[in-house]
Amino acid sequence: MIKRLFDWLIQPLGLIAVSIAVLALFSLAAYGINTTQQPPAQPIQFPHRTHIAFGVQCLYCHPGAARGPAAGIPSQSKCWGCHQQIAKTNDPKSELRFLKAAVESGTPIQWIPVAQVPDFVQFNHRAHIAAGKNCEDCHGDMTNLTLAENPQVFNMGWCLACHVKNAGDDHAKLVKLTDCGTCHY
Amino acid sequence: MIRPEEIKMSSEETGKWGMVIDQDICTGCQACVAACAMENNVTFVGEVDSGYGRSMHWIRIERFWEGEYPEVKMTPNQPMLCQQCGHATCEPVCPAFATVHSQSEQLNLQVYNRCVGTRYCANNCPYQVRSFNWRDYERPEPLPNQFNPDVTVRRRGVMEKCTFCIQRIHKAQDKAKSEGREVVDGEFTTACAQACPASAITFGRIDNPESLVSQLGHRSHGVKHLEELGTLPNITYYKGG
Amino acid sequence: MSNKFSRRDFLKLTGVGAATTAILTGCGPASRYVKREPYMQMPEYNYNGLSTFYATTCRECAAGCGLIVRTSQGRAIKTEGNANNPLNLGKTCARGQATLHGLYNPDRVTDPMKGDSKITWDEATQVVADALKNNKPEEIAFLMGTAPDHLFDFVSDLANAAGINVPVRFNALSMFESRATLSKAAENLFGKTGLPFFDVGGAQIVLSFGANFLETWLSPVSYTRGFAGLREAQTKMRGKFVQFEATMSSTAGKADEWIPLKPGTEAMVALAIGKLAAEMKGVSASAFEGANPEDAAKKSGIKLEALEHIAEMFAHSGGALAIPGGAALGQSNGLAVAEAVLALNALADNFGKVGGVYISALAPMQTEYHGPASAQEMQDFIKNMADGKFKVLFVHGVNPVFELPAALGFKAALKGVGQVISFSTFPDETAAEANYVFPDHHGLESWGYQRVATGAAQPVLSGAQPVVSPFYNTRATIDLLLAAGQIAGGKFALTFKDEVEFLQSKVAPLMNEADGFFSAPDINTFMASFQQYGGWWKTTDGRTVPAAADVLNKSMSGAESKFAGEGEFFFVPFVSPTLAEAGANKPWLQELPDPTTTVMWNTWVAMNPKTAEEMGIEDDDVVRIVSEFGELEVPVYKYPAIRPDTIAIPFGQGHTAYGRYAENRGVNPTDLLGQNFNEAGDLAFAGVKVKIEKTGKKKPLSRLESIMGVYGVGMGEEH
Amino acid sequence: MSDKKAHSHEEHLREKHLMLDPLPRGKMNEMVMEAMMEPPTWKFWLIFGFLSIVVAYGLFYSWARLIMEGVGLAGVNRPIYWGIFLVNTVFWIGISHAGTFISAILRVFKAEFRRPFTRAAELMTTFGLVQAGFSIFMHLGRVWLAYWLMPYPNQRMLWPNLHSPLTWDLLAITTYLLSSTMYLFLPLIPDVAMARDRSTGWRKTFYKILALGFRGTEGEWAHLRNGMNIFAFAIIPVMFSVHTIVSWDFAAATRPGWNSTIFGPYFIVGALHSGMGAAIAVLAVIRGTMKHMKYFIRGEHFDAIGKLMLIISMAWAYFFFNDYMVQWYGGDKWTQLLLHFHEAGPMGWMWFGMLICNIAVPWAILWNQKWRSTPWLVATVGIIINVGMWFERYIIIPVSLSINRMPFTWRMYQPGIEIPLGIGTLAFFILLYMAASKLIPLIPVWEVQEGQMAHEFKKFGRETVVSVSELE
Repeated sequence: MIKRLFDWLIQPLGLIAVSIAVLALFSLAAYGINTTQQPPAQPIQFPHRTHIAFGVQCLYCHPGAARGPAAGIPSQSKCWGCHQQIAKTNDPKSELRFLKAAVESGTPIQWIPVAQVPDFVQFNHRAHIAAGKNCEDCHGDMTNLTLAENPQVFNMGWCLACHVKNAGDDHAKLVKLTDCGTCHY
Repeated sequence: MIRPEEIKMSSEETGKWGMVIDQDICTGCQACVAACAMENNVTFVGEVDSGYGRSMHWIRIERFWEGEYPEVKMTPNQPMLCQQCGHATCEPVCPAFATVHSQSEQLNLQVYNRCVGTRYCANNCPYQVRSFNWRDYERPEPLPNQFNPDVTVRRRGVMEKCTFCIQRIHKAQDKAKSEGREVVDGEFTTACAQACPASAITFGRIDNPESLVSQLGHRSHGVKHLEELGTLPNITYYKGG
Repeated sequence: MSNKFSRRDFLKLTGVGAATTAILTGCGPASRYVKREPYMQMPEYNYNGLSTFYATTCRECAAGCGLIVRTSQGRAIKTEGNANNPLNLGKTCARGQATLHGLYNPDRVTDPMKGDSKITWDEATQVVADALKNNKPEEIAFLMGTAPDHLFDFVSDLANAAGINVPVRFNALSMFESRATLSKAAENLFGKTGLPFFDVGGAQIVLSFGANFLETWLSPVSYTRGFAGLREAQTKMRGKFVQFEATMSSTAGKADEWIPLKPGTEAMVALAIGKLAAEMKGVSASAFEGANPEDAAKKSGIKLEALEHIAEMFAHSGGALAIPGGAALGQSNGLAVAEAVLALNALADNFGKVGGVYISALAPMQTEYHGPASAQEMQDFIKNMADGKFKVLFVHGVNPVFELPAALGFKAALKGVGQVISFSTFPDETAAEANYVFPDHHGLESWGYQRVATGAAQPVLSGAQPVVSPFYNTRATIDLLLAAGQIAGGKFALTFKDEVEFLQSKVAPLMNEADGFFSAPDINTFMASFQQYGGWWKTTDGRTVPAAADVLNKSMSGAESKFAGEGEFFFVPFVSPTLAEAGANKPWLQELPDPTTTVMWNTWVAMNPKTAEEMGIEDDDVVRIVSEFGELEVPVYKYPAIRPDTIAIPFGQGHTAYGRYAENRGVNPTDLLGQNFNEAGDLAFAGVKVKIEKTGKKKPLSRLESIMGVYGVGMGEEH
Repeated sequence: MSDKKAHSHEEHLREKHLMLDPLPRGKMNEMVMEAMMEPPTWKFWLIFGFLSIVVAYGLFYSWARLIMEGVGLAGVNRPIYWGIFLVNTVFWIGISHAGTFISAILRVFKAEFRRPFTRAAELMTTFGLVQAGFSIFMHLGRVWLAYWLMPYPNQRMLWPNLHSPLTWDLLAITTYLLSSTMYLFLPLIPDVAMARDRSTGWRKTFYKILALGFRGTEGEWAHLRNGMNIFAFAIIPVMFSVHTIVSWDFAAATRPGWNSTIFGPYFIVGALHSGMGAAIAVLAVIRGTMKHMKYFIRGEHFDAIGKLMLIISMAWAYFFFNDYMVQWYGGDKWTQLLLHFHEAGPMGWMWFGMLICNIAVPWAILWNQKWRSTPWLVATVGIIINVGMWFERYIIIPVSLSINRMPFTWRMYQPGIEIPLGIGTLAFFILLYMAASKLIPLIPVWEVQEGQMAHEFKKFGRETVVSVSELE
């Protein structure tokens, strides 16, 4: 039985079948990997670049970054603070209709943060800002982006590379910045 | 050649963070246990597993009996938690470096996400203070709302233990740094010490001779558990009485 | 088949897939991206990722400890003691820590309920309004717990205004504390009602007769601090502590000497010690004249030398203190015990001195001490219920079906009440019997205040405020009563807009009170501070000195107490220090080992190992315990520190309702108790004798301790 | 008369010793081929099917459950963090030792009786190690991350901890598995080449691949001999190191009862003890069930291994006593308590059972040459020794873990899912053996033939003596 199957497999039709199966598996895997690399669908196509072009600072909407661990997503009352005075907000065709609808119905906008670390990593924005890091060092240049995208995967090697570089020759600092307990607890 | 000054004795202060526990005033009320569980997202395991020695307490209060009725006595309650040894036996045996010594905080770290669950560290801990996540213990909604966001929620197959509330250490250090100062003694404390109604637990910097924990630690009759093993524990006990 | 494959199943399957991925990658979150809902409007005092702290009051018992609750993103994360509050000075007990497991308990009552079906709050309000309107005022009764006080004040005001029955308060803790006996004894001896305050911290030798003050008695956190002061060897000599008790409670476990006297001989022993000490001091005290130390020693089972030794310590120590409480008072002669022990303090001449006895400070705005109802008063109340005198019964903050001995018949008497409305936050036994459940907020979601009855030197009013917005569709009972009152109209229509306005009206007089911790020119500023600091208290000592003059000249009775029932064992129920009366539904309290036996998640009966051996009973054997009033089956714990003629069972388990963690777990020892009261009306819960029968069943108890390491079981013959 | 006597003496020796009872090369090859190619009987399929079900349920299904639900399904708890999984790991590694011992050490020392069963013993090594590997992976809390124990460059700058005995263990076992597989394979080449030449169909393809084009030229033989010699010498230290390192998992810990300097040799002797027992049981089964095997495996082999078993049993008894005594005199109160607990505690029956199985039974039976030459009897003793050695590991791991320096945590151990998983590994071991018996020649024909060629009867006057010539 096994031999017959084997014989069938090595004839041309069998070879085609095998290649199709292999290709199908491969493309499935490729698709799977690809989906994990797609940015999530956001409720509003928020144009970061427009806001930056108007001179809005990062910390205006994400003030938590300077104070504590989380930068935070602004509440819609903060959006509304400016947008209620902007005529375009009332344009029913613009993306802003979603904001208007959310504010009027009083439902929070369900944003999906893209810059995130696993929950076993304790990240603190404040310390990084205090150490002289700029937002774009990690989050990339937003001036040309609509939705936020990660310029790189926030993995441990990337964190460590910067930590080691930052510590320089200061041994005490290196110890602190490469200590497991600095981020994992 | 061994030079005598290289041999560390546990009587020397080697650590950074330490604790003094006064067993004479510990009433065994379990407030520390509850406080620890609430602070550190420690799971409860239910009747069957807890009866089989699988409870996850990071701190437990031990008591024994001396004598026979009517001359029976309860030995002083002994809160047992990770001693944050200066020379810990759990650390060298972990094949994955999941339990490592923090050089910056002088604590025994348990890195949950690196743990593969060989449980060698727990076997080798003479104090038996490590607890293992034998299962994914269910905490039905909405109980998880209470989780402390500063502490990782552990899943099955991972070892865990007392951290001396390292999240509080980091928070206090971060706060002090943002204000451009050093952490002040007594500015923060561990969850167990904070809750203890009898104030039997004192926590602080043992490398600072001015701190309360150092002052208390220099009283004459304190003991460190199993120090004959050379583990250099950082918790001093007073039996009192 | 395919139509059965619902969307929910599909989501479940996807969830499994995501979980598998998470496992394989070793990553925590089960999905890659998580939706976040930001605040609609960011509270101005709140920052992302930073915690906000609120001061409030613990509702797990009536002591009134101040809490600071850490909240993050609108969720309560952790409770700590309020360091400002003079009662607990920043400390909490285990129950205070686990209160969050009540707040986020999976088994809360989520909506107003009529039987098993949900109704709206409008309907609920109408139901309450009808109940108030359609019944005669004397047919309306309120049964309330000992916390919170502001609701009690509100209902009292309502009762005053509308002429309905004065609300009755009850709590199992006060029953097991024998609070009524203690205050009655104080009244008899000092001529003034009030709860005695025992300054344990300042004393040099403490004799405690059954007072389990390190567990649940009166104000455990405050008394534990006192105990630490007693032992503190830095500033003074290490104080000594002697406990007289038939079974070693966890308080007695901390004693230097535990004297296992025969239950019922406490008064006799106290008087004997008094007589010996008086002789040593050369004081003549008629109170102790009738005592006979030899006889007392013989009857109580204490060696005469031991009595003399204790008397000598008591007589010659600088700060001697004697405390009556707990099971010593829960006997037919409980009042005599309390008086005899208080008289020892008179002999020690410690009234109003450091390390002595005071009368507790009355809380701010309180003119007189009011205790909760004693069991006997509850029996009268039950009789009224059974006789149909009440057409509607409102129950809040108490679970009498569970907390009162079943033999008193509360559950049956509920049938005599036309309509039972429970305001319980949890589906407890009483709520299960009620016609309606209109859930109040959890304590951490509520406004309010609690008067500190004892434990602090100053008069303290602990303030409560919501630390999180209500998690479920619950409503503050005051708001419900106000709204219903408006509908009912007439005298029921009180003028307050809501609970907060009522609260402000109540605390307003404190604004200008002298010696306040803070004062304020207007009510809004005052309330802001009241919320910020978690209450209001004076900076001066409010304790009063008991009148000592006549105490030693009173005549005291040292007669043995009488026991109900014929069994060969004295029965001592005690409150579980970790669970108490309402902790059983909090999983982490269940998982806390009992301080004495380290048993978790269950009830046990403590038996002396020798007795058990003689009866052929092993650890974990289930025995049937029979009293005159009832019987129950419970596994045995061979407890080395209990009299051979005594058994003890903790109170706290044995729920038939009250959520998944409490239900059908352990037994309720009050099933063995019944109409058996002392002179002060308190339940003589330790005045019952029981029989023990073997059942042949086994139920392994979950212990934290090692039965091998601690008791040497199974370690071979030598160990 | 004397000639006849000499003849009968020769006859007697011939009957007794395989080496003196040569058969023509072609005949012997045929016998081995027949034994292997013999179509499986219904009994074979029945056992095979049954074992497959046991493996499917006991090993794979139970393991999947263990992974999905957590190690809580097993009986481990605080303080017994290691249970039967580790017992089985040590047990299977122990079993695997006899294979190398028989084929490498006996080869190096030129013990001629080894020749017919080196292959069977080496298979035991490899298959035993597979079970050991399974057992240790079952033990892990998060087995899907086990690759973290391997050193590989990664962006986290993280490596396995070289301080940890478990890391040494992993490296040692991997080395051992690789080298023992090679060592199994090298002597197999001439035999599969022989099988290739005598088979058709898929078997021919299979053996063709395995034989690596071996034709039997002098050059090939020389290379093969060299290779085998190198491996035979090199694998001996690997074998000793593996079980020493396994013992260090325990000996390097601070536990009372574990921290013992004698554990290294004690474990090696223990491993040989159980391995010899298992080897002889396997031989008895092969001899009883397969065709022509009574010719290859004779009483003399059981006799020889029986002697070895007796010696090893004595050595084990010595080390056991040594370990016990040294620990007792160490005076550490916890260790003394533990030793007392071993014999008088609730698992005391197992402690005495261990002594009976490991010492009393072998000593009582193996001293007698006649009994020693009785296959079923020696095989039974071998199985009893294995039970005893399993007990020994059980006492060292879960029973000793009951007692530590914190009496408040002492507890007993009640196995749970370890039982189906343990039975699953045993079934898998047998299953692999059964499959192997049908796929590869279990008797190294060339080795037997080589031995027979070296042996001959020589006459010195009236005496006929056996002479063995050096081949290599």
